[in-house]
Amino acid sequence: RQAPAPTATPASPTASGTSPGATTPVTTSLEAVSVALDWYPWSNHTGLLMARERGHFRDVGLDVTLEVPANPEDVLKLVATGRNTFGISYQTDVLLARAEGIPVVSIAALVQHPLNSVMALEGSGIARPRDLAGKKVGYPGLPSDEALLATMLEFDGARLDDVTLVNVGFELVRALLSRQVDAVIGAYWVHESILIEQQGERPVILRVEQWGVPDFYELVMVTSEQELRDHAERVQRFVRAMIRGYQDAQADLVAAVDLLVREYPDTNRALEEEGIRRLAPLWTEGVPIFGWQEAKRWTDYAAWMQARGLLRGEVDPNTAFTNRFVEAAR
Amino acid sequence: MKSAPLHWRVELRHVTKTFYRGRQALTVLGPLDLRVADREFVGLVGPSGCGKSTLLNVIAGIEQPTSGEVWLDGEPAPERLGRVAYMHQRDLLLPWRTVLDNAILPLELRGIPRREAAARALPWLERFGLAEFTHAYPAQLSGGMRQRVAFLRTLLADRPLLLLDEPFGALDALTRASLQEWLLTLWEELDRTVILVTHDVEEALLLSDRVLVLSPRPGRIVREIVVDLPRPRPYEIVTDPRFVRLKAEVLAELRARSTMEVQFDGT
Amino acid sequence: MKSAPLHWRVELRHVTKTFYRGRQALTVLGPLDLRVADREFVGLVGPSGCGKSTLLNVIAGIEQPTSGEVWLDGEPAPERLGRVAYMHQRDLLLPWRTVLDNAILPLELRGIPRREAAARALPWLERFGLAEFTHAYPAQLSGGMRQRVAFLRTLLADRPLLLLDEPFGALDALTRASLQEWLLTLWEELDRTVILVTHDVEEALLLSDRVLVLSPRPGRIVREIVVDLPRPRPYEIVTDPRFVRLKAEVLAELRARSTMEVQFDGT
Amino acid sequence: MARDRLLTRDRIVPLLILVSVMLGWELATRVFQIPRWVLPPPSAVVQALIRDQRLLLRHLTVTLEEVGLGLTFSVLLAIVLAIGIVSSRLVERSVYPLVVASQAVPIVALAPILLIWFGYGLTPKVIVVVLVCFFPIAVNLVDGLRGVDPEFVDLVRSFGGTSWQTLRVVRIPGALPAFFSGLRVAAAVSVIGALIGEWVGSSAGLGYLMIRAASQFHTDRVFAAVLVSAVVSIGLFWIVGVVERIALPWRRSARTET
Amino acid sequence: MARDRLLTRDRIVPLLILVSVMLGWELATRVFQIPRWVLPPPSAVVQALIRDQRLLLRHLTVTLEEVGLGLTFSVLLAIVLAIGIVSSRLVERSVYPLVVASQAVPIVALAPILLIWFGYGLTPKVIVVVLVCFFPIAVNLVDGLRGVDPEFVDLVRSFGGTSWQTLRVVRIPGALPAFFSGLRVAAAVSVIGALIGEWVGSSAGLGYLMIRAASQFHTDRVFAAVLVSAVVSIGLFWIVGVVERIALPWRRSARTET
Ligand SMILES: Nc1ncnc2c1ncn2[C@@H]1O[C@H](COP(=O)(O)OP(=O)(O)OP(=O)(O)O)[C@@H](O)[C@H]1O
Ligand SMILES: Nc1ncnc2c1ncn2[C@@H]1O[C@H](COP(=O)(O)OP(=O)(O)OP(=O)(O)O)[C@@H](O)[C@H]1O
Ligand SMILES: [Mg+2]
Ligand SMILES: [Mg+2]
Repeated sequence: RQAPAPTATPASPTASGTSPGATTPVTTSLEAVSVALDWYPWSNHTGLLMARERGHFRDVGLDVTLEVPANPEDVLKLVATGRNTFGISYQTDVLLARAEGIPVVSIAALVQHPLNSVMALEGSGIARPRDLAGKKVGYPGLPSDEALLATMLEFDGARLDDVTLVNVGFELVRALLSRQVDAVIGAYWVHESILIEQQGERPVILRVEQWGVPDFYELVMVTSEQELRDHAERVQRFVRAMIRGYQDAQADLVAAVDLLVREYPDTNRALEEEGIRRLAPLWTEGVPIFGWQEAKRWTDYAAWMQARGLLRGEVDPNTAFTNRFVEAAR
Repeated sequence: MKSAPLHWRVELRHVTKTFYRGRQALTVLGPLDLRVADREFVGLVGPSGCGKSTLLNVIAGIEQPTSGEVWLDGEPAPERLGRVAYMHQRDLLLPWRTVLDNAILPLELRGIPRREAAARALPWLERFGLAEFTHAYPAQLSGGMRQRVAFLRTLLADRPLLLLDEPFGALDALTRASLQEWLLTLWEELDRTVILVTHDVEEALLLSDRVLVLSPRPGRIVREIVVDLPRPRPYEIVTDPRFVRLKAEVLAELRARSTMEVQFDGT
Repeated sequence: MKSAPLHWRVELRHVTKTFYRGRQALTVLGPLDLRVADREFVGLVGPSGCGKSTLLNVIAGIEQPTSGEVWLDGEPAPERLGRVAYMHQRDLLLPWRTVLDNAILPLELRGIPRREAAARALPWLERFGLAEFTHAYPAQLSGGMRQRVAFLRTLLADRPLLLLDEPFGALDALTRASLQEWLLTLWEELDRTVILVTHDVEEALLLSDRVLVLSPRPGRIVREIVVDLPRPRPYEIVTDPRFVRLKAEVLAELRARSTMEVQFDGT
Repeated sequence: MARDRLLTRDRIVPLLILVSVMLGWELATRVFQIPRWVLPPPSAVVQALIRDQRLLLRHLTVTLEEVGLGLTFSVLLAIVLAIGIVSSRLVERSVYPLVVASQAVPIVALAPILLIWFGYGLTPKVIVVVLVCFFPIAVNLVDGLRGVDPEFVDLVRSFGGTSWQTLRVVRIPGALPAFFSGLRVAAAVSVIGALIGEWVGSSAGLGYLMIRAASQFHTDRVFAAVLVSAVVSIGLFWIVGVVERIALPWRRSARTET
Repeated sequence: MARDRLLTRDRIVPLLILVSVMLGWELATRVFQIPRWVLPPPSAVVQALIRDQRLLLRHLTVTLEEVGLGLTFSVLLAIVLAIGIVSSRLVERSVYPLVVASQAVPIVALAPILLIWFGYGLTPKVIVVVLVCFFPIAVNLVDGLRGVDPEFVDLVRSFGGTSWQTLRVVRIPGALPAFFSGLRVAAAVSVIGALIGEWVGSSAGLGYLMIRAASQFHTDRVFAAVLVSAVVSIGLFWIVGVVERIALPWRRSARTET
């Protein structure tokens, strides 16, 4: 059976509990849409929270629910089947998914650069990729991280074979802190790095785009091709309100974090305060407007993925994204 | 008192039964022909392990004969479960049921409402000296009490044919006598047919119209003794010369075929 | 043949036993005093449910008396498990053990190697007519065969005091006679003391030095009958006037106290 | 009297053991300097428990609902399956393997399907709980239904009982002890079933709380939530025991029948 | 003769059912156009199975090793625990709650501890398998050891048997059927235990393969791995049944004793 219609967003058991949606009274004129988040709420979601809090979504007639699926990869499936109207995913995953025939399209870049990075602890003697030779590098077991590391190593005159990759699952930081590994890849330099600092250690960060990996968009907002065909206008309204939300957040980072903590009381405030300070600039760095995507970034990154064997089959990177909503929202 | 049978209640035609232990075959019931008339009271005696219980199992339909046929009421009865009331040698009281609920099991299986069934069973429990234990579980009963409950359960099944496998083995002389009386009353007044397995030759002779002696395994009928004593037979009849003769006859028949010699010589 | 006892093998001092069902108390063993001399053979008869098995349980140490004391060999024996060989009323064969392994259980528990234990048990299995079933499981045996295995197991326990609860109830007259002989032989040659519970008054009188009659629940000793018949006692002794008198005496005693009237009048 | 003293000892000593386990753990974290983000000392966990009590309580309610519904459906499903399996060789051969196979399907494969078909609501969590819990009940029930003394079955058959009656009168009562063993296992693992279920997209529940707290290095809160889950598990396990004792009065009364 | 025909029918019909389940699934995916990246049709899964057979086989070996070791330790642990629990009220009251509590500890809380104490080798996976598997065995064993006919216990005691002998001669043999019920459950869930264990960090095994395949949207490969896991589960479950039949010959021979 096909998935139920996307409008039939299920009532979350906690709609009246922690879910922020309940605080805004829902009028009948509002259209319900949902966003599948990439991960549990963190500072990168403050733009959406702001847009809701300040009524931007309501102004465009949308009632937005935020939902967190189990696996980041599932976001794209959920969006493609219409279970969620929108979703936050990764440029890598969008390309991979399209290669497998999953009809999703990126409608806005949420972060203009990679956040994924190599992290080591100060004092480990690791300052550049080639220093990793002979060391243990922890990673979440994903092929894309292997490719990133390989590129960085080769760019710095070493090879992937020189390091010992250790799949540490989702315990990147703990593996690093406990010295089970000498470095990790797969952690965000605006998030995990702060966790490390909070434990009284100082991280060394090697950003991937500085070591030979083509610059890419860490996180993108996606929707399905179907949605684009049938409800382009709704997508437009969503993007417009979302952009205003991120602008509001960027304008008042303290309010943004306040909002996050208010809606999700179990948030680590200190972590997010510092995180948003590092992250917010990346929302618009080097682009005229929030959300803008360069075709070249998509083609270069796709080419890199193909070269690294991550991407099999033909994928046209130019169909994987669209700027028309961001452009129209300008 | 008994009229000539209109048909045979039970008819075994050349029945044999073989068990298999692994590849080893064990024939426990030799070819055996048996006819029991309606309203007849037949006693069955034979050495331990000769196949008496197996025979009752076969008649009840719990086991199928390896060869031969079982007829009930003048017709072949390949499926005959539920047509006879069978009291197994082990009491087989369900441990999770109280005395009352064990007793009324056959009524319950026939769809009789519990109230009605209980009303029917309670006077019997009283008579059998079990009134105080109506709501006790089997684990709280003595061996003889368990046997009485099992006997009552069989009576309540209310079938024309009763198969009783050592129904009074665990009872003292008096309780036994009392239950024997009940059994006879039932048999006479309610037109039952009874096949009684017992080790007590006196019991067999006291109660039966006919006593069949089985050979050691594989069990066959080696002797049929018609008990031509008048009824009712008071217990004192055991000293009657005719009774003594019949008893001696049965015992002699059993002794003649015994595989187990009485060994007085040597430990 | 029997010399005067040096001490009492078993001595019950004012023993009572009460069971509780929920809040309801049920006294099953009235105050009871009992002394059994060394090498004595004591028969115990009483109506069903009067507490005979409970009494043996108390002597064996499986149950503790509610009040009173049990002495063994002239000393108080608050912990007396393992000091007697007890044949329970139910056969209690372990279903996962073969006949042989069930029989040698008490030897195994005493740490005797299996080979040796088997060597000791096998001739007995032969004598008891069980040789063919040495490696059969209990589920493959007839009721009487099970009882024989349980009896053998008790004999192999090799204790000076034997408690037997209806050891021959499921056996035909001949097998029973044969096992009775074995029991007597053992008792005489190996200096055992025996307490035998039985419903068969003849059996009690044939075997015992002394027969104790228990009252209905709560069981007390209401009559002690010394069987002053010479041994060995052939089966024919049952017609001996002295025997007949003793038997009548026991039965009368039982009848006098019976709670269960023989009801011929009314169904 | 001696009995009373014994009972008290029986209560005090385990408490002492529990306390010494706690103390040992506390000491170990200090002596070996186990970082709090690995294993917080019990003192920290208890502190977190008190500090976050309202938070924990709110999420606990959600988890309890999932557990309650899940266990209920598990029992129903297990009963239907077990009866089908023992009643029909056909069902056994065709359905039982699928039932076993269901225990090998990991959440990774299941999560997207559950989310797409059932959304983010209560349903997928309950399904996960059922998936975790029905199996031990079903297996025990099948074995229990089959394991009754065949003579009891013969008895009912000899009274003309149908196979349905045999089931009702002999097999089911005889299988109850096994059923309760299975239910005990199910009760104990139901909580983790809900935690896993909550991992499949949720915004509340102890599992949600744990993942979030873990990702933020609030390890004390993680363990506070674990503690709450453990108490729930023990509680459910204990409740099953009580229900069993009530449902099987004949087992209590069982003693030396002679 | 009739028996033979029946046996054949008994084999053919389930096969037919399996085939029709497969066909139904295949059809459903086509008719309802369920995308293959949600639930691939069986044809695609089988294709992936054939295509990736060597890959699957390699990872299967790893998982099997974890499962084998885990099950072995589970049995040992369960036996020790169960005997302790039934032998001593003290152990019961102090250890049993902890045993139950262990079933409520989710992998989120456990992962860091496993990681730091045991690294990324075989050990943490085996530990996770044990954690998942020992419990149903232990609970069933405890209930089985307790559930034996008390008269059998009295029998051994009356022969002077020690409580250790009672255990060996009566309780353990009497508990075997329950033990096998528990083992059956454990065998079926052992595979998922290994998959979860691998999820904590590994470089091989079916669980590792699944996560990687899922991250690359190779849903057919995920389901091929699930299929392999399911077959392993069914196989282990079946093996327990065979071992049981061999270990309990008396149960096979049990029929109407009269
Ligand atoms: N399931 C079985 N498998 C193998 N042999 C069996 C089975 N059931 C009974 N037997 C054998 O069949 C024979 C006859 O058994 P049965 O129970 O009919 O004897 P019986 O005449 O009732 O003896 P008893 O008087 O001792 O009760 C015995 O030798 C027994 O061992
Ligand atoms: N565990 C128990 N709980 C309650 N009552 C019990 C329990 N065990 C035995 N009784 C009762 O104690 C009484 C005596 O039982 P016991 O088994 O000793 O009788 P018995 O003399 O051996 O009878 P029988 O000749 O029928 O075997 C019976 O009324 C029985 O119901
Ligand atoms: Mg018999
Ligand atoms: Mg008794």
